[in-house]
Amino acid sequence: MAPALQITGSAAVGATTIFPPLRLEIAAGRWTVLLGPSGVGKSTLLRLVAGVETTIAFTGTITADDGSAIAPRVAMMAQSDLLLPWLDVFDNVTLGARLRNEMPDRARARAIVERVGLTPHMDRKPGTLSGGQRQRVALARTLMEARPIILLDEPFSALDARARAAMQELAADVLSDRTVLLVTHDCAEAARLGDAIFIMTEKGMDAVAPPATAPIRDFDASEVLDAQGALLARMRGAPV
Amino acid sequence: MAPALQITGSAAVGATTIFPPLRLEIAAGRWTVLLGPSGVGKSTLLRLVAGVETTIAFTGTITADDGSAIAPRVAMMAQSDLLLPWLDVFDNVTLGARLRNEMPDRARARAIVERVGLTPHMDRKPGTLSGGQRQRVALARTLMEARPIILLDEPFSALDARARAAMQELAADVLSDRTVLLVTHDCAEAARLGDAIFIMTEKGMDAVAPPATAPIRDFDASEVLDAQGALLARMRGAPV
Amino acid sequence: QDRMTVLLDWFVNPDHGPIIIAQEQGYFADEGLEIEIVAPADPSDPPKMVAAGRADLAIGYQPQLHLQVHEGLPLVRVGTLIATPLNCLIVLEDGPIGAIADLAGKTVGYSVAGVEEALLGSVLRANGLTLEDVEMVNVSFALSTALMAGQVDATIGGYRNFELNQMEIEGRPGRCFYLEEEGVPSYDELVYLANPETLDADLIARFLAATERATQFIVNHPEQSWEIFAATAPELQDELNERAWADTISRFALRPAALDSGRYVRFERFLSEAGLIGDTVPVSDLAIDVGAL
Amino acid sequence: MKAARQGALSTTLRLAGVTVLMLGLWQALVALTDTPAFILPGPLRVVEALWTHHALITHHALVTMTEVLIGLVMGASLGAATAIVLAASRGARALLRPVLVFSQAVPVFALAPILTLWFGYGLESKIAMALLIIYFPVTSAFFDGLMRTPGEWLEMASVMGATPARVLTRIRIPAALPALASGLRLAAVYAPIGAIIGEWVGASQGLGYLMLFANGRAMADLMFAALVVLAFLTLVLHAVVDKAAHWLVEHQTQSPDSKVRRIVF
Amino acid sequence: MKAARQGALSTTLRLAGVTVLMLGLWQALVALTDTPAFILPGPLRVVEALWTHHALITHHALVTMTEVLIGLVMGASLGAATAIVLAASRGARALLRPVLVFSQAVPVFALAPILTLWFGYGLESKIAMALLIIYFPVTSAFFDGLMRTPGEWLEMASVMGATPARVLTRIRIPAALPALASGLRLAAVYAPIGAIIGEWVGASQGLGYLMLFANGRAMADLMFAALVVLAFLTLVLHAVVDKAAHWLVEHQTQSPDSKVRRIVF
Ligand SMILES: Nc1ncnc2c1ncn2[C@@H]1O[C@H](COP(=O)(O)OP(=O)(O)OP(=O)(O)O)[C@@H](O)[C@H]1O
Ligand SMILES: Nc1ncnc2c1ncn2[C@@H]1O[C@H](COP(=O)(O)OP(=O)(O)OP(=O)(O)O)[C@@H](O)[C@H]1O
Ligand SMILES: [Mg+2]
Ligand SMILES: [Mg+2]
Repeated sequence: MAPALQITGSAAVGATTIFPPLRLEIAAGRWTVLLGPSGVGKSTLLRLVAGVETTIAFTGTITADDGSAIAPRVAMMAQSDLLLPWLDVFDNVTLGARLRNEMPDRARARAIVERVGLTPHMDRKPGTLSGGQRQRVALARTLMEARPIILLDEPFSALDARARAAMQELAADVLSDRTVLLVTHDCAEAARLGDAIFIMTEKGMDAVAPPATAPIRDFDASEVLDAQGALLARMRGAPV
Repeated sequence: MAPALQITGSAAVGATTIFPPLRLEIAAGRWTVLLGPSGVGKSTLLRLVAGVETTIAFTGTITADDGSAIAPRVAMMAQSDLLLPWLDVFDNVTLGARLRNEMPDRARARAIVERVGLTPHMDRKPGTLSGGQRQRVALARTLMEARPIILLDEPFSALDARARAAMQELAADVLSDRTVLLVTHDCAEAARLGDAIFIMTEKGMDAVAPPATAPIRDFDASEVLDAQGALLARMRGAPV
Repeated sequence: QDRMTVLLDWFVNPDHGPIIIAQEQGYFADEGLEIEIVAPADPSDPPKMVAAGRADLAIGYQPQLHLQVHEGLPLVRVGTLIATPLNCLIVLEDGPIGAIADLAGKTVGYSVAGVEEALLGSVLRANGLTLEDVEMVNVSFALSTALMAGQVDATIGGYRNFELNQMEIEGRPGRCFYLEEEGVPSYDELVYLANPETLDADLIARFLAATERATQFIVNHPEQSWEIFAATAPELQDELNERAWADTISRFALRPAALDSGRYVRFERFLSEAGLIGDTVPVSDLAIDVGAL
Repeated sequence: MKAARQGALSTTLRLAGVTVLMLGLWQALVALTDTPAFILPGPLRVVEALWTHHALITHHALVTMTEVLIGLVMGASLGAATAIVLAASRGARALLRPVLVFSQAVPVFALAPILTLWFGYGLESKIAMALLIIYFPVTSAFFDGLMRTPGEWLEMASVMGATPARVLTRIRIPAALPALASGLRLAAVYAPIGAIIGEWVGASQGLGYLMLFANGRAMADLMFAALVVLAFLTLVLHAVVDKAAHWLVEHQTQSPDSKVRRIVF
Repeated sequence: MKAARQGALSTTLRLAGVTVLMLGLWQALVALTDTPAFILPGPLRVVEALWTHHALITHHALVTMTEVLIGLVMGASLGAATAIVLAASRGARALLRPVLVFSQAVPVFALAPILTLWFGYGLESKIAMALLIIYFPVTSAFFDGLMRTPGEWLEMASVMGATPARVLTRIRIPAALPALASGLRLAAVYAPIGAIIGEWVGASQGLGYLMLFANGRAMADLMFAALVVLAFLTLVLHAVVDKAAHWLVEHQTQSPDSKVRRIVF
């Protein structure tokens, strides 16, 4: 059901290259993790897949292996939380259904809010939530979208280690069988979650071998720590 | 010149406790790192020190050891970047001086922008910057403030490993001799930068021993990795 | 050359013939006067401006003058421009109102609040009705249109030389009931007003002398005077003004400076009886003959 | 409860203070510019007239107030509805917006005879006038707000597969409420003027009629008494709408926005 | 260049379309409601009058345009300045705001004799009237914007030790520019009305004079011809101010805000 995606092409604004010609294969129903230095174009890539990028021009193709359109099958969690300040936590979480003129699945929403640990804050407006709480609301809102393709842009960046681990497990659970593209700066996260791991650089896209076990992995399993170390070394600029 | 700070008290909104009575000693001219689960009140604590918290009531005292007022000697980098969308990178970085009706130190601003790696983007408006680039602009703006007390609320959360390391080094360099209170979720960061490390929990404030060497430490020194491991274990909920 | 400012009561129209002709023919200049003519849009303004010292002369209405003097405005009539009433009670010629008595239960529109009620009341009383029998609506300056459109059944305040012609041109001729034939004491429709405390009798006498000469010219040369008048502004050159001009000539005061004290006494008493003013005041408080000063 | 009562008290006190201040200014203006009383009477004389004619003024004020309230509610509703239609459809924007500006460019006074022809000299034509005069500020302010929805929210909605109607009702309208509030505050000030103009065009009741009447009788003090009552009613209306607008905005959001108000005011 | 020219062309085409549409509506209205020509003449008669009197109308239109432009510039400047003063000082707010509302509550028409007494019958009193009428929308909209600065920015500024003046000039004013733009768009529509009312109060030139004059003579076609010209001038003024307002807002920010406009329009 969840398609594989293929991205081939380059992006530019006027004469400025945002990223050079590159090729990215995203396996169906798997977690593909994207790492890369700040400003290299990761968020742009996600926005191009979701079909919302309007200022940056993409030359190339973004296709699903089943040939259908991608945009209508996408759910995206952007880098900023985009909560609506006038809706409380519950209403923000169920926003998607409301916007589509559907009945929100209230029971499921309550369950997800419970799992992101915000049940006590269900009726609060986002203006009074902490940074990490807001991020969890945005995550819950994205998890509510039953879409085959999920794009996550640094979804756990504002969370402490414990909450981060819990949210990773929650996402892995809820999004099993979906095609997930996760952008992160956390090498441990990449090592833990990735079925495939790519590092995007100014020169192009490099594939990195993920740990041999299947995700979601234990964060202190030795192969995960090894993979994390290797990723860190590459990201920090050690010779490839 | 930079004072030591002492915080004693509790915070509440109406009948809701935000954090229980706690006590935090912040050494003069040192980096104090604060870890803690999301929503425990770290940002609130920083905002109370800066004197900008208006909705959450604090019962207790926040004092400097030299007895002078704290608020006028504070520079703060908040959890969101707060860039002004109509100013370009350079003008955002020099905003403080302009707001105080002073001549901005243009040479220093240029040097700092160079060190956060944004010289090529000097004339761009924040609307077109990537998340990590925006965070670096906010960092540069904070570093421009020559204040003795510096409050940093997850200042490196949107950065990749390499940029993060570089920004930590930059901050440690520019802010040497200042009293710094750093909130972070990154245990490696805490282990690398902290002269003192505290974990804030729902129950109060726990001090954690930092590595024996002086910061800023090498990220793969064994005592740093050990400290990081110990912090991670505690943060993830291993028995204290 | 002495300078004077004269405020008209309203935009330039044939009622102001003597002033315009005197200006165009150079009669003012002959009297050593340089006259600035200002046309306001609200007729209730000019008397106030003269009372406040903003101008030397204003054109006003005799009925209004009585009220203004009683309200304490420093004003006095120093000359007459139109020596008969122009006001009339107008109905549609082919409408249902054949006689004033038919107005029972009907709506009457008026434009300048003040004495219209008293005038109408007196007309109605002379025909066996009272003010209670009609509804009065202030229709501002849309007198003819309100009547032609059937929004009101009659209007008071429209001029016999103007509104009547206007309605005829529009194809809805009106019929006028002349107030002075229906129990209202005759009065001067348009008079020159000045501030009694500051007026310069000599200047005003010279002004009136020039307009008197102009009036004689108009009466003697109706066609030529129309040409001169119409040439002063393009917006005046139309059929309505031409017809109004002809109808107005006979209404100009031939002796603008002359004062008929009896008119002012009678009208003062009329207003007092109508309850619009309290005790009557002597004529000298209302009108003067500048030549006698 | 107590806080609310105290708030009301302090508002009353402030209003009283402002009233005194304005009376003082007025007296000073009269004295300094040496304006004669038949053009601008001093406050004392006007207060006297207020007292003498209070029954008359109350009667006419009630008439005007009715017109104003009905006109305000209808004009605000119509204006808000128009803004939503304009914001919802590009086609409506292309066609309707110039028509709207055009319609506003025609001074209502000029339309007065037409309005009275269609609506008569009763309440309707004044309501129509008040409605017409506030319709545009409300439409204009709300429309501007609706067109300023942050792009990221719209992008999010489009990724979520939102229907345009829902984007409007769930995102754009709530986000534009502060702008609507701004328009409503303006409308509160303009609605009475609309009603007055309506009365000037043709009426036998209302404060506007009373003013014309007093003006014709050269009773400057009565005219200014009516004016003062009108201004006072407007002030009250503005205060009420201001409170309602605050509530509208506060009620829907506990965002940083609302925090500011608390800090800055 | 080319794009701009094309844009101008399409705007012209659209305006032409809208004009035709409105003429049609007008004709339909006249026909349907059976309104007599002396109250609302059909468009054809008005076009005829436009042609017959074009020299006369042009002359008076130029006079009105001068008053409008001067009034607009002065009113917008004064309004913006007042909003800034109000936003800057709590004291000014407490005292001045009610005075402002009060002053607006007094219909300008009622002030006419006072204004003519003080300013005479020349250009000044018309400019004063246009100024008075646009002063409030500009003040009100800009002030509302100034009071809506996101609290986080203000907090940041206070931590930075900002002077209140600098917070105003560097943060609050730039952040409120979209609101000011909103007010200016309103002002563009109201300024001509102000000038017209000024002319009604006393003038011997200008479109307002021409209208009253034509009205007094029941020359409905000339009156509506003047009205059409006035409406057209207003439309042009609104378009120009709209462009300028866009520029004002776009120029200062490349924020998501400006992106939206590109998407939504
Ligand atoms: N007005 C309010 N009413 C009730 N609770 C509030 C209010 N404002 C803040 N809080 C709560 O105060 C707590 C502390 O928030 P704070 O932003 O300080 O957390 P934090 O430790 O910085 O978390 P994070 O790591 O997620 O940024 C949160 O649980 C938040 O929900
Ligand atoms: N309008 C524009 N003009 C020029 N450059 C732009 C424009 N918009 C975006 N960019 C640049 O495109 C690059 C890619 O941005 P993007 O947000 O995709 O980066 P990212 O990889 O997500 O970075 P981060 O990790 O910091 O979020 C950045 O360097 C940004 O400055
Ligand atoms: Mg990004
Ligand atoms: Mg926080």
